[in-house]
Amino acid sequence: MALRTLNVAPGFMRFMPKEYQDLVEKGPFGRQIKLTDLGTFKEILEEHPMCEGCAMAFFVRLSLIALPNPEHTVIVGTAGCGRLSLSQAAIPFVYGNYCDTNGVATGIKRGLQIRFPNQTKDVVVMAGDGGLSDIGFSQVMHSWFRKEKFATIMLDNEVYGNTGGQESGMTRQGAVVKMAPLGKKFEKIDMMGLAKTAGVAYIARLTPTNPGRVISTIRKAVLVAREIGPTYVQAYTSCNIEYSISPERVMDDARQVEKERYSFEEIMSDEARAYLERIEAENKS
Amino acid sequence: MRRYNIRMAGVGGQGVVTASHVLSNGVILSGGESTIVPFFGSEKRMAPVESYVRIADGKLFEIGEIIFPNFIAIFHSQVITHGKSYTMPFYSGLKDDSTILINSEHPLRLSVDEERELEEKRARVYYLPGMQLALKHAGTEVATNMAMIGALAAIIGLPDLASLEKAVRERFLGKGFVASGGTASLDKAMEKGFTHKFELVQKNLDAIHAAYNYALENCWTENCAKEVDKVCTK
Amino acid sequence: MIKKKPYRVVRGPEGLLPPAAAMRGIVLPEKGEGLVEGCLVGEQETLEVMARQLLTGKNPTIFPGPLVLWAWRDGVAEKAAAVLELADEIPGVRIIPMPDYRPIYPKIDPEAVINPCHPNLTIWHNKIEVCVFVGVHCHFANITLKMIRAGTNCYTITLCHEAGHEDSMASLPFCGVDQVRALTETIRRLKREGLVPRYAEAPGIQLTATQQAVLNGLVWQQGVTS
Amino acid sequence: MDNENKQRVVTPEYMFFEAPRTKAYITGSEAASEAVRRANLDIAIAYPITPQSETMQRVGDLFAEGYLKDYYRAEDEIGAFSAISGASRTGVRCMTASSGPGLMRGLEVIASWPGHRLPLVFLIMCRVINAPLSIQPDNLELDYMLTTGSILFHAENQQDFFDYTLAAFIISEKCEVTLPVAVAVDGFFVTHARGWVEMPSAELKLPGRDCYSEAVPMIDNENPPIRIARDAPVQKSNFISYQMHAAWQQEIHAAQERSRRWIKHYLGSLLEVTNPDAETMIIASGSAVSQSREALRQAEEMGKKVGLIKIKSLRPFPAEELIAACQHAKRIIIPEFNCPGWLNREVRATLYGHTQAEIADGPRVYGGITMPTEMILEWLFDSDKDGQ
Repeated sequence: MALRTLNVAPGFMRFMPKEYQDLVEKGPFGRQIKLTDLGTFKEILEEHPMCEGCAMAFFVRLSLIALPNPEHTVIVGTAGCGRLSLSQAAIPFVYGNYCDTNGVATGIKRGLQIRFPNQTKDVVVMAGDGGLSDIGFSQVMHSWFRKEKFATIMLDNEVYGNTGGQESGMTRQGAVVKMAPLGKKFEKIDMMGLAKTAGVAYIARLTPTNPGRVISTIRKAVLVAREIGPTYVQAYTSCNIEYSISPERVMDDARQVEKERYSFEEIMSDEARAYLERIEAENKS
Repeated sequence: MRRYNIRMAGVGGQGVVTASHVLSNGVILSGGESTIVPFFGSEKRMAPVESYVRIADGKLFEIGEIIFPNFIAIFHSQVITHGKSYTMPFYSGLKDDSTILINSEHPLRLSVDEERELEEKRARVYYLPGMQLALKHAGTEVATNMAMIGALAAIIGLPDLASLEKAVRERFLGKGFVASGGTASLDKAMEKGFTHKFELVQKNLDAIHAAYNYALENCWTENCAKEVDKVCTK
Repeated sequence: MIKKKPYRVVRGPEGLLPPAAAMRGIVLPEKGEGLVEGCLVGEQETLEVMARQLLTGKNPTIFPGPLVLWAWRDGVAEKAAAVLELADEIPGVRIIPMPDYRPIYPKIDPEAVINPCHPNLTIWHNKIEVCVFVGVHCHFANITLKMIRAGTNCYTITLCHEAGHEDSMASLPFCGVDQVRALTETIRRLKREGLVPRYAEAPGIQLTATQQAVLNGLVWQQGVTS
Repeated sequence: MDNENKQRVVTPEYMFFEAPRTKAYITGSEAASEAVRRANLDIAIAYPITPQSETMQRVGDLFAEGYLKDYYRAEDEIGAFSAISGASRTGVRCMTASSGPGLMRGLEVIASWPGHRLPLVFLIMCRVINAPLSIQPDNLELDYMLTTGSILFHAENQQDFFDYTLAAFIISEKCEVTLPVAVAVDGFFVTHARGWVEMPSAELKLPGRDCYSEAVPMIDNENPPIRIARDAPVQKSNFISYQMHAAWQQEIHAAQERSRRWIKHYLGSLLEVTNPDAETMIIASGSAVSQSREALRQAEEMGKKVGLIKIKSLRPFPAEELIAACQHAKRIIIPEFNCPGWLNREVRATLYGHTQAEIADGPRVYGGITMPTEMILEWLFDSDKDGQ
């Protein structure tokens, strides 16, 4: 049904911009895309205004490839670097106020559930560490307590990147950044632990070093959110400007950080595990 | 009252805002009046940046962006060729008999309409090989922004060279100020290219001098330009 | 007592920030009426004005929006066909779509799209002095119309599926297939009655250079500039 | 229970103008929830605060009875108002409610609803803004609401609260309007007090929201463009004109203007005048109107004729109507339930250059005090009271 919104009215194709012609003819909509298909299809996100070599931009791009049904997905974001790319993506993107991602996503998920009881609609929150762990903390936690069925993906660059490098709750202890002139006094907020306490069905932590893993993790998070309950993915997406990482060293840094303190971790409920196993079995048969 | 409303436009990373601060501070040091206000969006990579400098030999009251400039300084050709300008076309709002200084070794190809409109406004358009001068005299294109304000100072006669030099020293050797989010990291990148800060300052001054002289040699100063105009109209 | 002159919505440029016409007392037409420069007139009179402007104005352009570009529900294909039929009757007309409303990075190609974030780039670049909006959601049509009136001399025409637009110079509300066809018929009649179109020699629809390049397979990817 | 499906959908015109009405003696909170029962509402999101809670509790009961499809208690006002904005974006009919401090907490969100073009209904049960803490009625929060871009009605009594709320859903969703509609009522004086309310049958309901006939696309992946970033972050940039934000703001106010036609259609007018030819006029909104009606009656007994202008719609403000209604006025007083006197300011700004009348700077009560009719009468006939 939704693919009708990608059906150019008869006679108008020749007036359409090239990128839309490509999206219609070679977009990822209505079919399963794999990492190895890269280069053979028109991606949801291409041009974007983020900094050269930005790990976050790369991670967002991979996340969009991972969406199991992009034609039925809504992304919710907020102030921060991530939305610079998300607003360029060929997917409905909601950019509300400060702190409101998980409240807005709750309303969207429930509204869509009312209007389309027979069509699964995926809602994905994609926002930064400041947006989710500081100003949006209350709404994130309560959406988890309420067991709202959408995925929350934290683009954790450990700093307020878009406002010029101020301390966030996810900044490492001791780091000297703006508004922490003597170094951050307290530890990085344990959002993984909080997610576990809140009963989040699928929780994962990762870096963008392994694109295949990024895609499978995001896909799992979106699928579990559909059927089981809230999911949370926390991704290290360094700010190479504020942490002075040269563009060509961004992935080296991610590998190093992954080794030292940001290892891949996946926590899921028994129900989520059983569901994912069932899907895998279905896909194989 | 002599009064300049200068709109500086460039792209992120060029030091447009830094240059505008140095120029404005130079005017203050020379005893004139000046205000400066920068604007930049939150997109970053090669994104448009504008800074507005007001200069006068009397009191200034206005604030905000300059919508009707009488001097435009274009730090990067992409402002024109790629539309990296907050206002389109790049000379929108330009007052008659004004000056446009463009950092480009060669004249840019403007559309017929643009050429005509600039002619109607009797705009003086100068192309400064700012990057080439910076490379030659400072050894780095990062000093292009300094070349731009050097030429600008020569054209309008404000501030005097000594005050501008003093402003550069204050900027790099003084307590320093942060113009925008990325400026600190840019400073670091710049410093890496020089053995010490004094060398950095000297190279920046060299770029300013070179561009200042380039403007003089080409008769871009206002009085000189008016003489040329007279000859042309005769 | 303060008395105000009745406000008129005439072509711009109106300056830095002209008022929204609705704030100056311009009201939307009822069914069967149209709005011409802020005055309520009959539907046929509105169509006459639109037809004349489209035939005589410089670089007439149709800006179809998402609601008519995508056959997303029944009836759209028919309306799209009616719009193309209308275009065929306006010699030299161009069709430049407004396929979405997002801010397009790094810059728009004014020969490929018009965008509500910066509509005047397309108007200026193509020197459009008369245009038709059709199938654009009212909010985005309204902000676009305000910016165009502020900064260009373009005569704006709106064929609105809903209640119409005060900020366009000529607006027809509740405009379905029949009304689009009625405009086409009015154009045909004016030509029969001897009105020579400004671009009488031109074939119906002109592709922009970009559209021609895309058609010829010369554009591999749009929006990438470096 | 699926009571909703037992209800019959009727046109708004039938519901408002033709359907037979029966009288009930009910509280303001009951009147609001009775309006909701007939509104074909999809989702309501609640958060408790006195004196609003009772209404949203009753809406919760309606959910339990099957009159609406979803309902929950949010974590706080910001959460409730954010979530309702998400729901509205998907095309369902939605509402929420708050009072004084709760409204202030959610003000960032409230002020963003119009710009995001979100049809929804927001009920305000006015209450003192803390501090010091008080739960008493005082309608200072409406001063903050005046500049949000939202449509704003001020109900006088239980009947108004019922009528305005029901009409609010329909006006909010008109394509050329596409704005939130706030319906305010003075807390306790109306919410917790009983009055007569005439209502159409509970077996009737309004048609559902027709979301594809609105000013913006829905966030549902079912309508174009697929690539929706309808809430574009606007800032100085080369790919977004900064004029866009200016045009966008103008559009909000234009949309408010366009709602006038529908307010007149469904509520009869934006203001009502009693004794239009009187030389002494009272201008009031909300429950101050009821107090003024009594003052009028008492003045009449004294043989003095006084006029009353009841402002029903604060946004859009009935400026032209007010100017016309004050043509004969020689003295105007403006009784209000708030300290700064926001209605006084509105009236003065509107009448400037249009009236010769002296405009008294009051009377006003605040902090939960009731305005006695004696106070209004004193101000009416004692021009020393105007503080000039």
